[in-house]
Amino acid sequence: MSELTFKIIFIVAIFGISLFVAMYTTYAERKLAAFLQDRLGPNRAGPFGLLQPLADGVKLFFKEEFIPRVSDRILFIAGPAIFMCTALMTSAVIPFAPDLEINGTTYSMQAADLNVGILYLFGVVSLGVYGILVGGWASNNKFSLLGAIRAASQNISYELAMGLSIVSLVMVSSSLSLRDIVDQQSGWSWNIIYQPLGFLIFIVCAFAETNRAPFDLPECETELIGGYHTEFSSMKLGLYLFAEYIHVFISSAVLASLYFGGYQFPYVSDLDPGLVKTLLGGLVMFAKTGFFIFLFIWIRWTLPRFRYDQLMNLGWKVLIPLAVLNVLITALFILI
Amino acid sequence: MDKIFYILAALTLIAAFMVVISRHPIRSVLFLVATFFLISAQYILLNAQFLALVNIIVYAGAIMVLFLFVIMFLNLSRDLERFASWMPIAAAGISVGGIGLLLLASYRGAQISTDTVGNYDSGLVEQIGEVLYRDYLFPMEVCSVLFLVAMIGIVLLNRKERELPAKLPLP
Amino acid sequence: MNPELILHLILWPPLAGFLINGVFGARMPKWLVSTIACFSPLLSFAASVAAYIQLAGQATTVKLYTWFVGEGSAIVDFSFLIDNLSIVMLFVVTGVGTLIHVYSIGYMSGDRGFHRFFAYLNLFVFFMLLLVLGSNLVVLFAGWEGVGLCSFLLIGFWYDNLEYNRAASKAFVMNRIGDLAFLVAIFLTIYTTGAVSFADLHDTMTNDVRINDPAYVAISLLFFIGVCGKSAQIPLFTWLPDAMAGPTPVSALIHAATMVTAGIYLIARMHFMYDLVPVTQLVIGITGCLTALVAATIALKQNDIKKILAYSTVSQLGFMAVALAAGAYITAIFHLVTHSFFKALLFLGAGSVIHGLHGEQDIRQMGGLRHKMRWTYGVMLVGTIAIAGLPPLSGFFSKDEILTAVHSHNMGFFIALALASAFTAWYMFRMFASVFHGAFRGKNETWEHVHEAPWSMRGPLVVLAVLSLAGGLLGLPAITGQSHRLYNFLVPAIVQPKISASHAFEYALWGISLAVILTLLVICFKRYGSSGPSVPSVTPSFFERLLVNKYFIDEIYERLFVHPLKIAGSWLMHRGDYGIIDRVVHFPGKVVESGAFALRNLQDGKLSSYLLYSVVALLIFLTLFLIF
Amino acid sequence: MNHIPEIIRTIPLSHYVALSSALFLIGLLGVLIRKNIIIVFMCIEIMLNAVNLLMVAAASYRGDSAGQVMVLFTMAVAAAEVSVGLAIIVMIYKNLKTTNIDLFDQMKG
Repeated sequence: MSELTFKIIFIVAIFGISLFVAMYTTYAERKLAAFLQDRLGPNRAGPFGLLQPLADGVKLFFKEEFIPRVSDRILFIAGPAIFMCTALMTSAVIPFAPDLEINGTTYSMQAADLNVGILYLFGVVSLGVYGILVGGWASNNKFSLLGAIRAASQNISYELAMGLSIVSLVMVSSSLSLRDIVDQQSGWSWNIIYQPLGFLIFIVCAFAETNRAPFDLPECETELIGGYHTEFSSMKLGLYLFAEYIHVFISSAVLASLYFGGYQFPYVSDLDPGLVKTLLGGLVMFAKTGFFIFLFIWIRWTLPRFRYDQLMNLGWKVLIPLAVLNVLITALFILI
Repeated sequence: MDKIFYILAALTLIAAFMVVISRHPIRSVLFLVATFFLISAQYILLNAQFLALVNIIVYAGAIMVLFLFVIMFLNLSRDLERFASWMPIAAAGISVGGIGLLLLASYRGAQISTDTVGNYDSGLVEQIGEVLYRDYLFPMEVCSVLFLVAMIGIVLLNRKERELPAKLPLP
Repeated sequence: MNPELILHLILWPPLAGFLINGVFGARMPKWLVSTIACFSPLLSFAASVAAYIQLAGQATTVKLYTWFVGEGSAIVDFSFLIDNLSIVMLFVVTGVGTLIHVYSIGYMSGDRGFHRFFAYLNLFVFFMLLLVLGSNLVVLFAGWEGVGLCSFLLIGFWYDNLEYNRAASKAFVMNRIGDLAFLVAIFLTIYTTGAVSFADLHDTMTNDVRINDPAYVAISLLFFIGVCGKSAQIPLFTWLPDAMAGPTPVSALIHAATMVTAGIYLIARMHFMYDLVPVTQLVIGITGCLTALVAATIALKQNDIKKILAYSTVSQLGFMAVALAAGAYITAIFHLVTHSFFKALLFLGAGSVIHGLHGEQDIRQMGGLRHKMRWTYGVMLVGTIAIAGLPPLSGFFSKDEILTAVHSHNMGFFIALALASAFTAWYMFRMFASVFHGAFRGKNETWEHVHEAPWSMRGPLVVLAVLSLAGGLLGLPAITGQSHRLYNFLVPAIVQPKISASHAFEYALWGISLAVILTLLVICFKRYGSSGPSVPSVTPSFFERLLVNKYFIDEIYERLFVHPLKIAGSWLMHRGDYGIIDRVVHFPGKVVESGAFALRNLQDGKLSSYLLYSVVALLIFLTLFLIF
Repeated sequence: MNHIPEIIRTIPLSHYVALSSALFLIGLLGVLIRKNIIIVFMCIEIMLNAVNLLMVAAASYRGDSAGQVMVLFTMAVAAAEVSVGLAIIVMIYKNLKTTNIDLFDQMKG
């Protein structure tokens, strides 16, 4: 199996896993929400309602394809597509498991080991805004446009604090490659120990970047009906919703890799490279990711939504100064 | 494999040209984003990965979002713009053609060295960082001052004028 | 003290006073302005005393730096000469100057331009010192022009009066005529002798004695035209009576005591040259005699108190000029000094009268003021007798000396001057009697408010009165058995034989003049003492009309010079200026303007056009870059 | 990832020069013929990028990081320029209610 073939297979697999995880995140979300609200949740399709996501997908596919007459057709279709693409592109630099060595060839469990992986993450995440902006604007609807503009300004604002929190992380690890960063955190020496404040800032920003509650103002139903996807129906809406869950998954994976050691875990780190280690490492990685997904859902159903000015104040007046402070403290520690 | 370059170059030029001829501002913006992506791809081909990503983050992620923002904000899409009348277009064509000819002429006369230095790492972040912080520290600081000034300038530009009371209170 | 320090102390305080008062005066209290203004000439006076003590008898040249090197070899230094002549002039300028400054505090106290006035006054003193101290013609000329400027500024001091501005302009323009001649004379001097400092000129001219050398004649005549302008000789004297538009202290300081005598000083300074040119001396003599006579006769019929004094000044300057013509330079300086005392006294006294009468200058509206202004009356009496020439006051001795000198020189001059001095006595007594005797002829409410001047004005008057009384002691004639102090003092600076005459002539002269003056005194008091100057008769005689209208000189000048000049000027303006020069000058402007109008369309304010222009510019630059 | 550049090296630098020149000219054309000032502004960005591309290519061929640093500065300045420029455009729009460049005719001296 040549490297290229493996790469292609791996990328397809990652896409599949992403979609699968996202699919079942919706299920988990509904189940958990039901649990938190003392309900049963979906339980008809399949055992425990496990087939519910499939049913939803089928439903979305068969819904009427509706494109408003006054909208910009091409962009109206391009919007969700861009959003989905950018969401899926993110996973390219995430190392999902330790390298696998079979018969002397090394198979990297990572689509692309960019030496500027974090920057790539950033670039692609910032592109996600286009999907929302284009879709929201193309709808030719006041609420959609407002939602889109909210989303864009929210993303841009929180990107700054996020970037600054990562700057201090990079200062500690002195590498921009995600693989390097994960490799450095063998055993228990996770970055969360060195960067607690950075982690806090990052996770808050991650919530805002994924437009999840308590920062889901762009799609705030009470104010903007449905925000940027008000006019969307059928699978285009499905793409928007789905991409959001992919964002959740990727964010969780990134959080796990950056601050919680990724596939690193005591005992697992000490294993010799091989199939066992790769499998165990992958398991560890997905366990941590699952924990963060759970955290995302938990918080969504626990905390009330912010007001828009509160959101902006938090971003510009609290998180950014805190992140700068964090950079300074980190620099101080590095100097000492 | 070197076809990649030519394909990318052709796409870049087409995208850039579409920016110019699109009558819809939003499409112009999107084509411009595409142009930037393609240019970033060229950077990656040139092994300037850091710059490629910075290009995407800065241009595609920030600058173009600003453009998009402003266009949406001003809601310019309502009136599709008509191009300039033939006189300016002719003038523009002549001057652009002239500059093109000049560039061609100077390109003919120029000696572009074809020998390359085998330092493939020059585009890596470590190298750039070293050069930036060793040789160009002061310009970088100046850049940060520039940003500060720009920020203050924008805040001042868009500050709402304090409205004067319609009537002065009588003494 | 070394000479340089003394020089600095003399020269700079007035300039400093001018700068301080001129720049900050408006924001300073009046007492500070006047203190600064009065102390700066006082300091110069003190320094002059120091110069007298330290440097008398030796000519000291202080060179500050080389100003410029003229064409050829004439090196013009910014240097100063302190010899006995300049010391005498220093005393006059700074002494009388200080007194007039003090007087001005009272006189100008109510004026809006208080600080401006003192600033100008200080500036005048500075330039006068420059003039007096300059060791070469160029520095002297700088001072000469400077005092002219100050004179202009001070005549037009009350600039909101158009008439005064005209007077100022007239003075300035007439002085320009003289100054032009002066300047040409300097150029000629440098051209012919290659020297510009007095010492060098003296050496050159005394080594190479050429009587009536054409070049010297030309130079001396040109200098004399300059002197005519500055010292108000015929034909350039008409500005001086008009200059009375300025405040009275100005008339006293500039137009009686100091500036107008600058011409006399210049000729005395250049005496070595004038000794060589009898032709010019004759011209000066005739001019001086004419001036003395004409001005004295005009003064007979004037009714403005200051105008009378102004014509009197012109007349006295004529006396000095004649003395110079007779080669009696020291006598001229002697008269200059005494004249500065009594004429300043008279002007200041007149100022006191005007002050007391709230601006009234017409002697027909005065009379009987001796009852209300005792001090002024006293000092004016001293001044009047001094100028009229009663012994033993200063005027008597100096005028007597002039007459003596002229008598041995030229009989015609002597007769003219004798006549002029008789007229002098007449118009002075007429004025004095009209002002102070008889009954008051003005309005009753004016009489109510007539008051004596404040002490700041009275003080200088008294000092000047004492000087006028005792000034004659400087130069007692030989028959008194005393030595002539001024002569002895000035002889190192001015080489000149002692004036001497037979005792019989002297006694005769004394006797006659005393008799004539006393007779005139009695007649005048009889005639004007009670009723003042007579109302002009209905059918005035030819002479009367001539005198009242000042010989129609202004009108003649108007017809002879101003009018043709105006016609020629307007013709040239229309034909020459507008017709030729303006067209020539405007042509390039028109070209540029029309070009600019064409190019202006490029600047249509459109952003799009500008973008295109910048691209075109890029094209052009690239092309140039490629070609070269 | 070093094998891609090695292949690319077979392309002469002059082709990059041609590409960026063409890009530059397209940007210039856009600047001159478009009337919407925002588009004009975007075309200026194209021109900037053309220059950047050439600089990166040259730096890469020469193996000199300094050229890339310069590009970094260009980007920084461009970002500042765009933000200020857009703010000005918004202000102009507020006052004139247009972004048509031909109607900005108040720049007469």
